[in-house]
Amino acid sequence: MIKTVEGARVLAEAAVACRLDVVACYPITPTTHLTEELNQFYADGRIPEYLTVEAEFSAISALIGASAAGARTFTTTGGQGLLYMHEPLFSAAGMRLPIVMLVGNRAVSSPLNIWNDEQDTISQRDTGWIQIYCRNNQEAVDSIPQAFYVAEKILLPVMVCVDGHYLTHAVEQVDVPDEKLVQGFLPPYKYPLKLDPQNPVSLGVYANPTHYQTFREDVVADMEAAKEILVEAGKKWGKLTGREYGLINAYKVKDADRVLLSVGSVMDNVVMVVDELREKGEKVGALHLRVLRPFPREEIAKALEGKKVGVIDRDLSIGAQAPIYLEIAEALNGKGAQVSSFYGGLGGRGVKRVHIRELFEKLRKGPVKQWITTEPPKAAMKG
Amino acid sequence: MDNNRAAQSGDERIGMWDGMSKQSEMHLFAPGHSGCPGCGPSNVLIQVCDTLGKDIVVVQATGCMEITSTQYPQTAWRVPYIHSLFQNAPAVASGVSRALKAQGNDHTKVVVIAGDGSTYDIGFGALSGMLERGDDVLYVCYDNQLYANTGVQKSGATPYGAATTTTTVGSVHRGKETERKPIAEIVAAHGIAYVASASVAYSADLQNKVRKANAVKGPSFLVVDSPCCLGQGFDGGITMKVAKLNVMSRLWFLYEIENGKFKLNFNPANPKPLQEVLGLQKRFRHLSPGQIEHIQKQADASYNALLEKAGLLESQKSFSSPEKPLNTPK
Amino acid sequence: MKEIRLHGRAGQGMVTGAELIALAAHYEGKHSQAFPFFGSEKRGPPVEAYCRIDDKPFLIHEEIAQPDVVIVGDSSILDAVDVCKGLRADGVVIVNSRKSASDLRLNAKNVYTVNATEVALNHFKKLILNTVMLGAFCKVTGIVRLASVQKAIRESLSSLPAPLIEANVKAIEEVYNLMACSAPAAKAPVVAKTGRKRK
Amino acid sequence: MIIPHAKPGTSVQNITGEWKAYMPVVNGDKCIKCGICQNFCPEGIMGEVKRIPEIDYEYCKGCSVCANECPVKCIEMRRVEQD
Repeated sequence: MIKTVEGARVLAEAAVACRLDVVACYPITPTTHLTEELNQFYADGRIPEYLTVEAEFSAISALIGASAAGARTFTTTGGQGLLYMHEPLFSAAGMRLPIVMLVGNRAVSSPLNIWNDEQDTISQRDTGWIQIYCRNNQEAVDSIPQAFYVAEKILLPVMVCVDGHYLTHAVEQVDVPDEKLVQGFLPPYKYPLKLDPQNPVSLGVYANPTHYQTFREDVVADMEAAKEILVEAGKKWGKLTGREYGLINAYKVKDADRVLLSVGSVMDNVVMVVDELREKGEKVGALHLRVLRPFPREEIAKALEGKKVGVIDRDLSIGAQAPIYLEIAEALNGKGAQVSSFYGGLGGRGVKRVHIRELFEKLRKGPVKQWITTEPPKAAMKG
Repeated sequence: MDNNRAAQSGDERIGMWDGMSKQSEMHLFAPGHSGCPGCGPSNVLIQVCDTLGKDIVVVQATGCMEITSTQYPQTAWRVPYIHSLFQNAPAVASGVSRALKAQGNDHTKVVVIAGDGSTYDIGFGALSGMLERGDDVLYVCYDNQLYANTGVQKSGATPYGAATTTTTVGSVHRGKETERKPIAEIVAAHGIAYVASASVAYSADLQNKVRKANAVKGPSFLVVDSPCCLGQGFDGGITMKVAKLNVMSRLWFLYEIENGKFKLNFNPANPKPLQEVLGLQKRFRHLSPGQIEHIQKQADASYNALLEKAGLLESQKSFSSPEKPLNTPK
Repeated sequence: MKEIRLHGRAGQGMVTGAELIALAAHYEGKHSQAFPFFGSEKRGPPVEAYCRIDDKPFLIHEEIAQPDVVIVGDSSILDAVDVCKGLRADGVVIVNSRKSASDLRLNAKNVYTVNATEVALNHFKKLILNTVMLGAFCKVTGIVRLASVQKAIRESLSSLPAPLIEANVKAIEEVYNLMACSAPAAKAPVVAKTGRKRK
Repeated sequence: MIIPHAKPGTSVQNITGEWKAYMPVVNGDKCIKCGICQNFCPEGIMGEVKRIPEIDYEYCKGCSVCANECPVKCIEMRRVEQD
């Protein structure tokens, strides 16, 4: 039913509707309200186990154990917290454990900043976790059950990425799926090699050079195979709720000559500007990269062939080109497309509609690579 | 109650002190920080820094006192200061102290100032490592028994029964179901020379312990009860009253552990009724009679254990054993 | 689309105020969004919160730069914060102050003042200013109806003790009646749509 | 090249005195100069111990710790005249 509710709090409802067994959380802005709401569900008996761990490193570590023991597991973090999970993130993926985590995107230290950009999850794109980005709280609520569906079918953990502040703290109308609907969508969780005295297998083994790469090749192959399952989940969810999801969301792209592409809530602002400019007859479009891992190369190539494309990176790869731009440029190599890179909106500056209008203008000429949302920096930096 | 204004007679005051008024120039922790009105931890910082003086380097963990004191381009600190992350202050401090030593500086004291979240939980591993290495660092934990900066979640220092946003009150669970970590005893078990438990409201005792800890060559540790009005649910004006009542009702003890030997600084022989201090705080409003009884039993048990460790139990008075020689050379 | 920016000090309830307006608008079948300034959980420093209301769904995730309405709960922030920044030409400013609108010398044409602090202190021990300011907001702008805000108060503040909830409901009505000017006629409510289709 | 840092004591530029709705007023005659208020002030702006407190209202947040802790009750909290 449609509620007017804060993003972080309603995400707890969506998670609990998936019938969680074990939750382990450490509080951090911007996802503290979700951590707190989950604890209220635990206090009222709706979640069997809730560990108040002493650090994010231990949140994932606890869920590695719980998931391997057959429990459906969930946690949430953001910014520094996600970075402090870096080592166990690799371990969870390598051990093929279908943990689902809601990440509230937040800038990374130093300097310390609690506001929004996507440096945290982008920096974890190589860990083997599937990454789903959400444009708004409706997509976030819809993506959690789908995340469990995919994770538990392909046995790879999933990060659902939601912009801190702009989404986690936004109170807006969200159609909240109830437990009955979610239980119809999501089969119960059965981990094939559960830690069980009746079947005492060893998990998380040590592999020598002969075997190690074989496991990594298998993870790479299954990450690719996950694309199909993500689309399957999105279609199945569409039948139940009327809201279908895919790997990408192309809005008025087909006949567009200029397209802006990014992940997360900035794409909602782009859609509003596309509508504005379309009324003036400009052929512009918006492409939301909903799934970053596995990276939908073929879908990107098909959708953007021959177009002028601007990639908005609210993240950095210091010493290299912007991360999402690099992957989009590679996917469009030889496709007659002209790809520009716009990076900025960091630490809460955001990319607003006024900036987006400028970016569409810049695409007329292109290709360009430049900062966006640059205030008069040098003066401010004197300090 | 001499607040021992920082000893800096005669030295030049380039930029270190520029305040807007005489009062605003007095302390090594300047006004203008954004702690809540009536903030216990803010007062601890003023007392600790003034007692230690200027020849220190402060290493801070992320937390309320870090966020409220160092918002670029301003800082309330008038001493050298470094903050890196939430969980690595003890490691950073070890690095600073070794670097000073390598440059022949054996007088500047490295002081970690951290909250209970970073001390009891996320930074506990790094703390234990520092203690085992014997680094010359004075560690002060301002203990407000919760994660205040992120909006009142439970920490390892949160007392049994207390409601926080991650030990919520519901129909099945009602507040925290486990005891606080006995951090002073755990730290002392590392065999370090000086550990003490103090309170923001007992200034003379606190400042005396800061001086003793400062004199130790090697690690020393203070945990200071510094109630948080916003998180514990009372008006900022009664922060010191709550702190005093905590000690008077055996919910917080003033003692020292010097080379493993316990010394009680204040003996709450006839404690105040628990209800007086619990009743002041929203975080305890939901307590059932059973939970209050549990807290009372725990308080008395802790008190007796402390008396025993300090050799003050009646039974021990008749034949108290002579001072045992130290086994670890310090 | 109507965009509202609330100003005050942390702990005075301005963030909750934005949420109450958004909830009230939802009851009237409109699409709404609220989100707060964002900082760590401290009492005292100036904060702001945002609220958007429209008849059709909107997809905007950014702060409000050109508000139609500015609500100032604590006038002591006026010299620290430029509350009229970006205000639309016909924008409205409502300030909790005992001074007259002209004395405040704000660069805005339509400025209304109300002594909300006094009403608040009659009803609540602490300086909670959101509900009292929303009374003035409903009266001056008519963007949402008083009854909808009172319903939002009862529903979203349900965890508060009942007498405090009723005090809020009474306080908002008191300020609503206190405000001299009359509210422009509120448009007839639109029946809430069932599912909300996102493009 | 910019190293993120701040110069010592610059927080004095942040005038927190505007936060208060109530302000402490000292009745010097009754004051016994015990230093408790100076010691307990979370902003450290009540002047020297062993002297009658001189409050710097630019920074006082009106928390009332001093008024509550004064053993002779010579500090009274008064409503700040908001304009």
